[in-house]
Parts: sequence; C-alpha cells; structure tokens
Amino acid sequence: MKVYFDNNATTPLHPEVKKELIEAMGMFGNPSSMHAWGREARANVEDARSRVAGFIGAHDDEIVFVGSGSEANNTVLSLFVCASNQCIPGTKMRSSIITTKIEHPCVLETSECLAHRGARVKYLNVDRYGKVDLDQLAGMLGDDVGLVSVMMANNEIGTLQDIATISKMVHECGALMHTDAVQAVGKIPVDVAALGVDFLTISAHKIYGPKGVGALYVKKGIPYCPFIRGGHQERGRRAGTENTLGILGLGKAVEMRQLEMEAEEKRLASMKAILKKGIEERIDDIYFNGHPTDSLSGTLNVSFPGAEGEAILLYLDLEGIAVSTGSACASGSLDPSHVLLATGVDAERAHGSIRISLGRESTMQEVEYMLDILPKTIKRIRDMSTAYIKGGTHAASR
Amino acid sequence: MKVYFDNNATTPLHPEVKKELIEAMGMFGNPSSMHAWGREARANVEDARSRVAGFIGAHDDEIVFVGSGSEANNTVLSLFVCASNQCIPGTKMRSSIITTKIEHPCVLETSECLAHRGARVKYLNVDRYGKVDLDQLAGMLGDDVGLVSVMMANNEIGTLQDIATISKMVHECGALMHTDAVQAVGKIPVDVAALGVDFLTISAHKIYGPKGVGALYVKKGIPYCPFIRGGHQERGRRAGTENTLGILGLGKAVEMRQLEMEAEEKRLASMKAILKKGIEERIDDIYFNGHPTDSLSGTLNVSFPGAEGEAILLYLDLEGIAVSTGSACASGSLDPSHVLLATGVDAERAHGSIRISLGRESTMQEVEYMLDILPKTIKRIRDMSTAYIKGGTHAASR
Amino acid sequence: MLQAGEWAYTEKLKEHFMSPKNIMQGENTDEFDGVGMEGNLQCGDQMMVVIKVDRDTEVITDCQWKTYGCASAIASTSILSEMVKGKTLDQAFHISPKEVAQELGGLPDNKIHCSVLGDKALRAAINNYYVRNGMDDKVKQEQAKTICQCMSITDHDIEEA
Ligand SMILES: Cc1ncc(COP(=O)(O)O)c(C=O)c1O
Ligand SMILES: Cc1ncc(COP(=O)(O)O)c(C=O)c1O
Ligand code: FES
Ligand code: FES
Repeated sequence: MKVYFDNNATTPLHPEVKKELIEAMGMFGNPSSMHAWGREARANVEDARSRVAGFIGAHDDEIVFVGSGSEANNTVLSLFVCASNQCIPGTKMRSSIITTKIEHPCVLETSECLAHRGARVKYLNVDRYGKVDLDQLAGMLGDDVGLVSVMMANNEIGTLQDIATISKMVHECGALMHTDAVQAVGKIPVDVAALGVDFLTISAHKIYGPKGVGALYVKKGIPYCPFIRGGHQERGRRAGTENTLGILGLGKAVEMRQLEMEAEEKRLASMKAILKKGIEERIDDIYFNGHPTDSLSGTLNVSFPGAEGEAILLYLDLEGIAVSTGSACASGSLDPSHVLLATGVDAERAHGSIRISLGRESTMQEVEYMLDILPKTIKRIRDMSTAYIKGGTHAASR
Repeated sequence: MKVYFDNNATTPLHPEVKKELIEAMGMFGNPSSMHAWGREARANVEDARSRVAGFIGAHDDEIVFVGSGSEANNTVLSLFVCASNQCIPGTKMRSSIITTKIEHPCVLETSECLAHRGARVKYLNVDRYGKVDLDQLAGMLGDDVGLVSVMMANNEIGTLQDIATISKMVHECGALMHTDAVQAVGKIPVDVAALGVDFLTISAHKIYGPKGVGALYVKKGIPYCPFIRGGHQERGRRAGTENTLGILGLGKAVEMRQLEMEAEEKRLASMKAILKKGIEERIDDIYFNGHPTDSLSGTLNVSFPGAEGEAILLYLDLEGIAVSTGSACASGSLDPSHVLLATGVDAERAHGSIRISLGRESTMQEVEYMLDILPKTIKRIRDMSTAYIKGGTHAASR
Repeated sequence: MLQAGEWAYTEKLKEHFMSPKNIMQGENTDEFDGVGMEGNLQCGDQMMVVIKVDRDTEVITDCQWKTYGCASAIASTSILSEMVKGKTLDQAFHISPKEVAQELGGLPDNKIHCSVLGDKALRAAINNYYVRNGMDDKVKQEQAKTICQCMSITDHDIEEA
C-alpha cells in the first residue's frame, strides 16, 4: 500500500487544478503585452487574483503574486532594512522586528540576516503547546517596533495562533502585522479584515495547487517596496514575467478549497482522532506535540522516545508510508526540530518525533494501515535501541 | 490570420514541454522529503539540472533554479550591497558595479536601488548599433569594481555583445562578471567556460518553456549568498519548495533547444532577411535599429517616423498580428525605449518603433501576411499623423 | 521523466538497514567481555557495542550492538559487527570509518559522523576489555582533539571518515 501522510510538506495537485493547467497550456501570452495574446493572459491572471482575494476577504489589488511562500515572507521582512527607504518615499521604517521561535526557516533565516544588516530582531517564546506568549509580546512592543511576524498555523505541530488578538496589540503600538498563513489558508477560514493583518503569505502547493507560486496580501495604503525589482508587473510590486500557469493553478486551487474545505476538515479531524487513539492504545511511552485542540485538523506530531525520527521515517518508507521528521526543508539538517525545542520538549524526544499530515486524498484504509505498521516499526527500532537497555533512559518505563 | 511575432516577450510552450508537464503532474513530492515521493521529485529535478548545466557547459552544482530571469538578475546584483557580509564569511565585496544603459529593467531598477543603498553604479554607453563601448569600460575598471553586468543579447534590438572579451577585461581588474543571457541561451551557442563568466541568467519562458522559472549559473568557488532565504533547497542557495513542474519544463525546453536550435536559427535568419527586404521595399522613410549582423536571428526592430508605436501595435493587433513596442514589461510606461535612446535614436524615432520577434512556430506565410498588412497600417497611421502634414518634420522626406 | 528516485542511500546500506545483523538481544551486558558506549540520546545518536573475545588468541568471536540512531548508524554498525568477527582486537581497533563507509558503498557527507559512532563504540569496547583484564597498558587513547562535544567526535575521526 502507498500512503502519503506528508501533506504539510506538499500536496498532490487537485484533479481540477490539473485540468485547468492542461487547458491553460495553450494560453501563452505575456500578461504585460498589449496585443490579443497578452490581453488573454492578463484577463486570466486577473480572474485568478479575484478568486484569491475573494477567498481571504481582500480587494483584488491587495494581492501580489509571487514565486513561493518563502519569497512572500522574504519580501515582507526585507521591507524593514533598507538603509535609504528611497523606494517608500516619506516613510521611515522603524527598525525593530518581532517574530517567534517557531517560524518557518524562511522567516527565521531572513530575520537573522536582517539582524546582521542592522535590524533589531526579537523572538517570542511559545508555551508547551506552541502558543505564543502574549504577555511577552506586550512587554516587547514599543515605539521602535516596525513589524511583528507571527505564523498563523505551524507546519510541524499544527498549533494555531490568535492572530486577531496579536494584530490588535501590534497596531496599538503603531507597528505593522504580518502572518505567514501558508499552512492556514485553505484549511481554516481566513479573513484578512477579521484578522486585521497588514501582510499575509499564501503558498499554492500546500493546498493542491502547483509548486513555485504564492501570493502576498498587502493591505491597501501600507508602505511597500518590491523585493524582486524591474518591470511593471503586479503594478510594480513584483518584477518578472508572471507565472501564468502557476497563477491560474493557484486560482483554481483556491476555488476548490472554497468548495471542499469545510467538509474535508471535519473528515480529517475525525481521521486524526482515530489515528491518535490508535497510537495511544498500541504504543506505549509516547507524547503528542502541539496543541490538543487549537491545531490544524490534519496534523499530528508524535514523539517516540528511544526511537530516532529518521529511522522511523525510513522504515515506514520501506512499507510505502510517507511521513516527515520536522519540516521537509530542514531535512539534511541533523539538528532536532527548533519548533519542538521551543515548546520545551527535550532533545531526545525531539529527535524521536515524526509528523503525520493528512490531506484530501487520505483515507480511513490508510489510517488503518498506518496503525498496523507503526507499532511494529517502533517496536523494531526500540528493540535495537540503547535507550531501552538496562540503565538506559527508558528502561524503567518498560 | 493569427500571427504571433512577439517571441522575445514570451514564447508558446514546446509541444514536448507540454507533454512533459502533463506527464509530470502526478509527480508531486517535495524534493526535500526523504521518502519515496520526495526522492522521485529530487531525481527528476537533478536530471533537469544536468540538462541545463550540460547545455551551457556548466557543472551540475553550478546551476541554481530560481523563479524567473528577473530573480536571477536581482540575486546577482544584490550580492554586492550587504552592509555586513556575514553571509559570505571572509569576503569583503568591492562596492562599485558597472552595467550598461541597455539592460533589462530588472537590472537597471535593481542597480538604482543599490545606488540608494550605498553602491556606486556606473552605466556603460553603447554605439548606434547597441554595442557596448569597450574603451569606456577599460577606463571605468578599477580596484573598486566588484561586479560587471552586461547582457549577452538585447531583448529589444537583438544586438549581441562580445562577452568573452568583456569577461577577460573584468577579470584582469579582479572583478566578477555577470551576463544576463535570457535572450541568448537557446538561440546562440552559450558556453560558460568560453565566455569566462562567473554568473549567467537563464529564463525558461523565452525558449518555449514555462513562465515563472529560470536558472542562475554560479561558477564554483564564487562568493554567493542566497537572495531568497530559508530552507536548504538548492544546496542552501535559494529557498522555497522547488517549482518541480517548472524545473522539469525548463529541462525539457533546453533539451529541445539542443536538438532544434541550429537549424531553426538559420530558418529564422532567412525569414528575417525577407521581412527586412520587404519592409525596405514597401515602406519608405524607415530605420532598422540594432546591429546589422551581430544580432539575434529572429529579432527585427524598426522605426517608422511619423507613426506612433502603440498605434502600430494596436492596428496590427486588429489584423491578428502581435508585435511589441520596446519590451513587454515596459508596457504601461509612456517613455520611449531606453534602449533605443541609448543607441542615439531620437525620441520621435524611438516612439515610432516596433519589435518583430520570430520564433519556432513562425512561418513564411505569416511573414508574407505581415508584409501585406504592415505597409497599409503604416500608411494609415502616417496619413493621420501631424508629422506628415505639410511642413511636418518628415514632409521633406516624402 | 524519471520514474523512481533512488534510495537516499546505497542498496547495500538499505539491505543492512532492513535486516540489521547482530543486534544485541536482551539487556544483559554481563555475558560479554567488553562493552563500549558512545554518544548520548540528547544529541540524537547513541551507540553501544559489546564483544566476546577468545582470551588466548585475542580474536573477537562475537560482536553485537544497540543504537539510538539513524539509518546510517544502524547500517554502518551492522556491517561493522560483521567485519570485526574473526579479527584480533588490534586489527579491529584499526578498522577506520572510511573502510566501513566503503563497505556500504559510500555515505552522504552529512551522514559520515553516524558511521564514526559505531567505530568509536567498538574501540571503547576493546579498551573496556583491556581494562577489565588488567591490560591497562594496552588501552589506546585517541590523540585527536574533540571538535564535536556533543558526539564526542574528533577531527581525527572526520579525517579518517
Ligand atoms: C534580457 C532579459 N532579461 C531578463 C528578463 C526577465 O526574465 P523573466 O521574465 O523570466 O523575469 C527578460 C524578459 O522578460 C529579458 O528579455
Ligand atoms: C509555514 C510555512 N511557511 C512558509 C513555507 C514556504 O513556502 P514555499 O515552499 O512556497 O516557499 C512553508 C512550506 O514550505 C511553510 O510550511
Ligand atoms: S531604496 Fe530602499 S528598498 Fe530600494
Ligand atoms: S549578512 Fe550579508 S547578505 Fe546576509
């Protein structure tokens, strides 16, 4: 059996998105061209923009299409380090940035780089469920803070943040608010007005759209300067010939989410509950990571002390099951997940954790297969583990 | 008849690229994932990388996939302005940059922004054919110059530069050499070793590949710092989940260019010669812009004094013919082409010019149709032009 | 389009990962003549190697192991445990991580340290045997400086690998 339980890393194209892409392959004009080919492409790109805007309650001209979620996040953060601010006439950006310890690497690494470049960056702690410390935020907010960036849903543990409350606090101190909603949009209702954010990041490939395309919501009137410069594309807010196929794919993906999201999230939640119960019953000495209720319905992160994450991943892979340890883009890194460490999980438990992320193609049969294979896999690994030998850390718990 | 003569703006997908994309739509894994789905995606991305590398004589690990030609150009230029250089330990970049007056807006606007941020930027003149002034370059080169960026083939007039000679001069002064080869790769032979460049930009959609994907050649050992930060993708050189479909499309596009380029460029050259001769014979008071021989075989830029470019474009559009005025991404701008102005063409001639760019789907029938429609169109516009009334600028030339 | 991506590691490594050889059964280390432990759980890598030794010939007759480690650690220790059987303590001590990696058909760069771990645990087991048998003079110290505190891996190990 082949079981893809890594939908937070990326998702298969929705059949309707595939259809849309195949249909759109003949439409090749450059949306900036004035002739018929260009106008056709332009009309389709604008149609996709309307769909994306409508889905999150934005105005069409508040949506900037970009090449990835990572690019969108880099774009927002980079607004706050220009030494000259010539691009945003009349605006002097405040130079402190606040973000969290559990952000995606594209936010964390960009923040580190900005710190090298003179920005002051502060990182918010989270509690053991991954919720941001709002008291700490209140203490950090001040006249110097230009931007606060807090992700809406965490990719590794699924924990949701209360963005609306945070936005309010941020605006009270006169700073701007960004949320990386890559894992949230299309899974939970997102309305930019209700959230009160100034910037919001979307990526297509997490919601059954193509990879290499995303969107950035930029609230009307907010100071903005392009990250990729040149051309007049996207009203001068992002240069580069538009990825027309990708943009149409994102538009269609969003349209399908609008139709399917609600029912499907319920289905995923019940599958996750079964998976959770099954793991609890069949494997001892386990810990679930992330918030027990305020969490993405398809995301389950679990630690198996005494079993190393990569070994679990690869033994499951041999049985046809795909899961991940930490985030996909951190693979290749040997460090334990920064997200789990931030929640106070110790390094051993962090090393021994996997993320199971369900998606629209996941079935109950797959869940059952997983519940059959996973206990054997963990037993097998624990049987060869030093953590369970006499005097080993977990010897007592056996 | 529908005639697409705007292949420098963008090109239709090659039928083989379409096939590849359709086949690859089921392959959805994240190349960073360790499981089977991820490994499948990784293998295909690396295969595409080999093709692109092979096509320009580079090593596989010298190719970084990016989201557009514009992003690649922004990436290279932005290496030279970091105030801290923490990302490139031990390297203190020299802070002057030399480029030309005829670059694509994504180079020119980024350069302007860098100038705001403390870089010294100098712009090379070109002669009346669009060739860079090498004496001026020799005079500008010095200890302070970190980067020279000269495009290989101009998108508006097709003029080719002698990159190998320029690279040599640049390296003698210890600077690095970048060439924007977006309009060159796939049209003329490009070999990075022969050119001696350190960076080279490629975009897929100019050679019958998908929009929203490009590649940057970065010579081994050259200081480099990612532009989009986060994740370990592309060996830490460009964050964001890889655009797998786009990358496969670029790989296929390059493979097809390798097979078809030589024969096709000959065909385009002969079609262009016929077009040129026909225009000369049928329309008086015209000027061809760009180099008469050192030029892209499919690009013909011509000025019709007394006729305004946008009017020509739109009348041709009504007849089903697509051409452009200046570059597509400059549309929306009312300024005359900066490229033509740099070649010394006066503003009126610059305003009255169109770019005809042929491609692999162009046929002789289309050329004949163009030669039928264009003279009528120019006559029609000139007949209503103030430039041609008695005493108008060009009355004498009639 | 390519159909299947190759496994992250070599086929040989995959074999040893799928059916690791000589995993220590049970928990009783007392029946062995030498016990070596390296790494720690907090770092995500721990290795224990136990050996039985023929006292007369100083030949290793059995080598078993347990690990808290990734695929590379599992496979490289599995293959190492096969390689040392029948070797003298001295020969076994001088098996380098490089030889182990070669046996596996190569390892990704970022996984080299995982194979070093099994090797180090083996050397610790051999030293432990010497100590237990009053042959302290034979205990060989690592000369190199520790560059990774967490893994107790030295620059020497990395070079060797
Ligand atoms: C010479 C040149 N450089 C760069 C670009 C930008 O490439 P892209 O559209 O992929 O961003 C173009 C075309 O738009 C071009 O013609
Ligand atoms: C929370 C979060 N932010 C940002 C990203 C980056 O998105 P992309 O892969 O489109 O660059 C991801 C996924 O990779 C993510 O999970
Ligand atoms: S001058 Fe500040 S971002 Fe361009
Ligand atoms: S510190 Fe220089 S580019 Fe990041």
